Amino acid sequence: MNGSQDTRTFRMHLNLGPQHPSTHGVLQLELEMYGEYVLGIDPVLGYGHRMHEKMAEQRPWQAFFANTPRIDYACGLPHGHCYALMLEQALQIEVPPRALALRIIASELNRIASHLLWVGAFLLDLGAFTPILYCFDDREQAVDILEHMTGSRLTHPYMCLGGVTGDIDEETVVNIRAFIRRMRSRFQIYERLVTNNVIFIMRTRGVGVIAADMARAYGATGPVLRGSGLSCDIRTVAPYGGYDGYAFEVPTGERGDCLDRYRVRMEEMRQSLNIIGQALERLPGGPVRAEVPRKAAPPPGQYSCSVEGARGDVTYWAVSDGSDTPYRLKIRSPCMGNLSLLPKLCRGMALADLIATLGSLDLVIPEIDR
Amino acid sequence: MPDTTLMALKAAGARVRAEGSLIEAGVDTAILKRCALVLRDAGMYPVFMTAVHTEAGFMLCYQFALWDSPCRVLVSTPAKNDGRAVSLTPLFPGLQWHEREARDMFGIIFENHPDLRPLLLCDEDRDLQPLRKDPARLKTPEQLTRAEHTDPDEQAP
Amino acid sequence: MIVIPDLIRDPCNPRMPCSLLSIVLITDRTRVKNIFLLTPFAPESYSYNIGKTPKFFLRTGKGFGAVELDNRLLYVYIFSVLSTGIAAAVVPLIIARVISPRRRPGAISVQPYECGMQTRGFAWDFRFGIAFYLYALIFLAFEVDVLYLFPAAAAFAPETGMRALMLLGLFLTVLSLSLVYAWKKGSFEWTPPDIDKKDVPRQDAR
Amino acid sequence: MDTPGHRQKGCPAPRCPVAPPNCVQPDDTPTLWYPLRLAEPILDACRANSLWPLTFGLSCCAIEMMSAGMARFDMARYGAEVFRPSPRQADLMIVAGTVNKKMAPVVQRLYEQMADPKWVIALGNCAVSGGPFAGEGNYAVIEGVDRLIPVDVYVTGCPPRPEGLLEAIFTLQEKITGRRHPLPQNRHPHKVQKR
Repeated sequence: MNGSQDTRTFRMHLNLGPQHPSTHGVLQLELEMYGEYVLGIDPVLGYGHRMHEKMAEQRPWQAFFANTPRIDYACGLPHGHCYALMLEQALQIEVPPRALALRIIASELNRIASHLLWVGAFLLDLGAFTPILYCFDDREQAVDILEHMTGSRLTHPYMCLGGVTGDIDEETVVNIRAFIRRMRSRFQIYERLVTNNVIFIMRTRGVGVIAADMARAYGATGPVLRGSGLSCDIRTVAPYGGYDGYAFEVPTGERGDCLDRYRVRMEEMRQSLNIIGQALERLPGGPVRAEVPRKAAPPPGQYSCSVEGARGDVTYWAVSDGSDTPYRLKIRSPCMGNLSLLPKLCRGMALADLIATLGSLDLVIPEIDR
Repeated sequence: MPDTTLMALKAAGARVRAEGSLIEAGVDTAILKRCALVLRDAGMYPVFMTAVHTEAGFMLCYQFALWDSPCRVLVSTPAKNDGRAVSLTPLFPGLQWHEREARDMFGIIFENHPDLRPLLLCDEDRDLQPLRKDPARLKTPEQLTRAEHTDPDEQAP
Repeated sequence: MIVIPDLIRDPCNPRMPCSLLSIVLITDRTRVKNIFLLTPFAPESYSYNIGKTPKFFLRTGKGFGAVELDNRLLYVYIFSVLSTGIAAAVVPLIIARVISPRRRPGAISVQPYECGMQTRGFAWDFRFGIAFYLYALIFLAFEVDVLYLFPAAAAFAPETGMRALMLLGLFLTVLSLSLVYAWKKGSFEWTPPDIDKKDVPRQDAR
Repeated sequence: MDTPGHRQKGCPAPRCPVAPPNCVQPDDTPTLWYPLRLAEPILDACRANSLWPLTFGLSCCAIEMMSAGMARFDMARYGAEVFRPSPRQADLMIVAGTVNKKMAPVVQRLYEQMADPKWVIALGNCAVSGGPFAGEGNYAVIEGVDRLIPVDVYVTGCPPRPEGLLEAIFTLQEKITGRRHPLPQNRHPHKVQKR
């Protein structure tokens, strides 16, 4: 409750603690409150620290593919994609075109599942319980397809050095096309239920406005940055892994408030459906995995690769000393950039708006803590 | 766009090597602040900051990127030998937590950092510094850099 | 003085739904001195000395019949209503204590829950903002509003259908004007403290 | 500041740091007031069918716990769909995810602040035994939440499928009442034989 020395100044110290429905994980915010308003925020991290970078230094290069889907478990495939691309760039391995396309299909399906999870959780924070049921209904469809393709519902072991671990048959292609049709028809439900919902608009319009230069100074990326009007999407700015062959727009918001971030993510889901559709039409034949050395030992030097995850710029940076274990592996977590602007953004905000802003940043806390 | 930043970096005295869209800049601690200013004026956002534990002490590695072009700049600078370093948080507020994490993992003390508290580790482990290497497996910086050293002044494509 | 709202069916006129009567007992230390019967639209309400076995006559313009009410039944009535009220409050507590397995609460489990963290300071000596107090006042206004519903319902007992709805609706709107007043006076708006002032933020939350 | 001395070994922390306060031991099995002992089966059946879990998602398994709570796997069929954020109103703590050393005191505090009778399900390998993070260089992850609080049901998997969590609830119901499905209408749909 309060620090007794603050009785004169009406300031209450409150913990929006590690176990709280709106922190989606184990983030702790130490709030200094004045009545309903938040004067000071001090995020405390580390409750989800799982030593990914330390583990990378004790295992061979390819063993880290087991960790990549567990860093950002809501959208794990881009992490594997980035790590694979970095290794292939280091070892100069040519990835067969079919593997590139399959990687893109899996990543985009994972992005849709992650955005659906976010929409449900965000509206649950704002107090609406119905949308999460619809979102999870759709998400189960996407997760079923991913489970069939990759073998697991959440931590997908699909990306590996030189390509992907499994091919997809004709039936999966039919399922994916059915999913695309069904998902496109579901957007009307979200339009009526959420986007045009007056209460939702009143709760999010003009709340948590992030200016473009502030977002840039703090290194915010992904839908948070695009919500503020900067169309920065690594899939278009620095295309990787065959993304330059697909035509899709990058949605951006105007004001940078919670509503714009919501619209950007909903529009991104549509674009992901387009990408999957294009990828299915031009799905090349051939092998799904290139010849790879048993023990990957990239020549000494530093390698970096960046990928557009569901939450922003996922960058893997590795230093190799020529042996088969990485000397140093750094994982750039997009949520860390997005969360670091919270203290400056939310000073003087009402608590309810702080919850809305926190939800709109789409944080996965164990990804920040790594 | 990247060419102008390349020129400015070279003017600031960095040993620059460009490879595709990745620019590696070796910087001494003295001119780190000036290089960072150059990058900030070029409108780059801080991607990450971390350290590598080598025999010659800690190598601080920053990466900056532009939001509208594939150019990425990798700035690497040695920390002072007693594990202290200059904090870039005044220039890039986004690096504040990265520097706190580097303090947690390596024990590097950043001068004029707003609040250098442990970020990820609990209070009893504040000085655990887990990412430090065993002395046996330490490598010298030369062993970690690319063998075929292309001519540093080669122009970025 | 005890006010007991209660339902009594009028035997002479069974079609009429139960009418809600308030029985006011004027009591001195030892026994009930006399009983007032508040009836809607009764030109005058009769009071009877409790000593004799009185008959209650309801004399109203609508020609109510006599209501035979033995005073001993009255005491049973009053006692049963009071006891059910108290029991509704206390019995769940007793059941919870009896059913739940007995285990002494540890030191931590007694402390307030704050998302799993240690709480700092005590809530008792914290001076909450004035705005919270205004919310309590508005709640009080509505509570009194509900309290007046009893006599209003008793008073409008003979009316049925649209007329009763309209009457009670009018009664409620008048009472909820207190909310409109509070709204206009702005006790619902919170004034954000101006953050830039380094010292104590403005305390008047209007 | 003192210069950070050089460490002999990369990370001397013990293989698995036990959390500061030792493990919370359950007290003796609580006994009921003797006349109510006859009503015990009824009480157990009621408790087993209204297990209110605490929203305590730590990492990946939290997403699978949410999927189990949603329409497709629907924990509501077994009375467990009301997720209470406050430990005061919850009687089942599902530890869904990795408990690390910084989170250990919080887990113990939440467990002690839950009212009796209470049960714990360790969901996922991380809660059961530290999972993929237990191992030689482990300086932060608690290897198994049963080092902190007494656990009733363990669910393996990384993450376990939602059916695994439902099976854990059946096992817990069996532990509480002695029968797999205390109330007949909750019988498993396609006639699974009694274990």
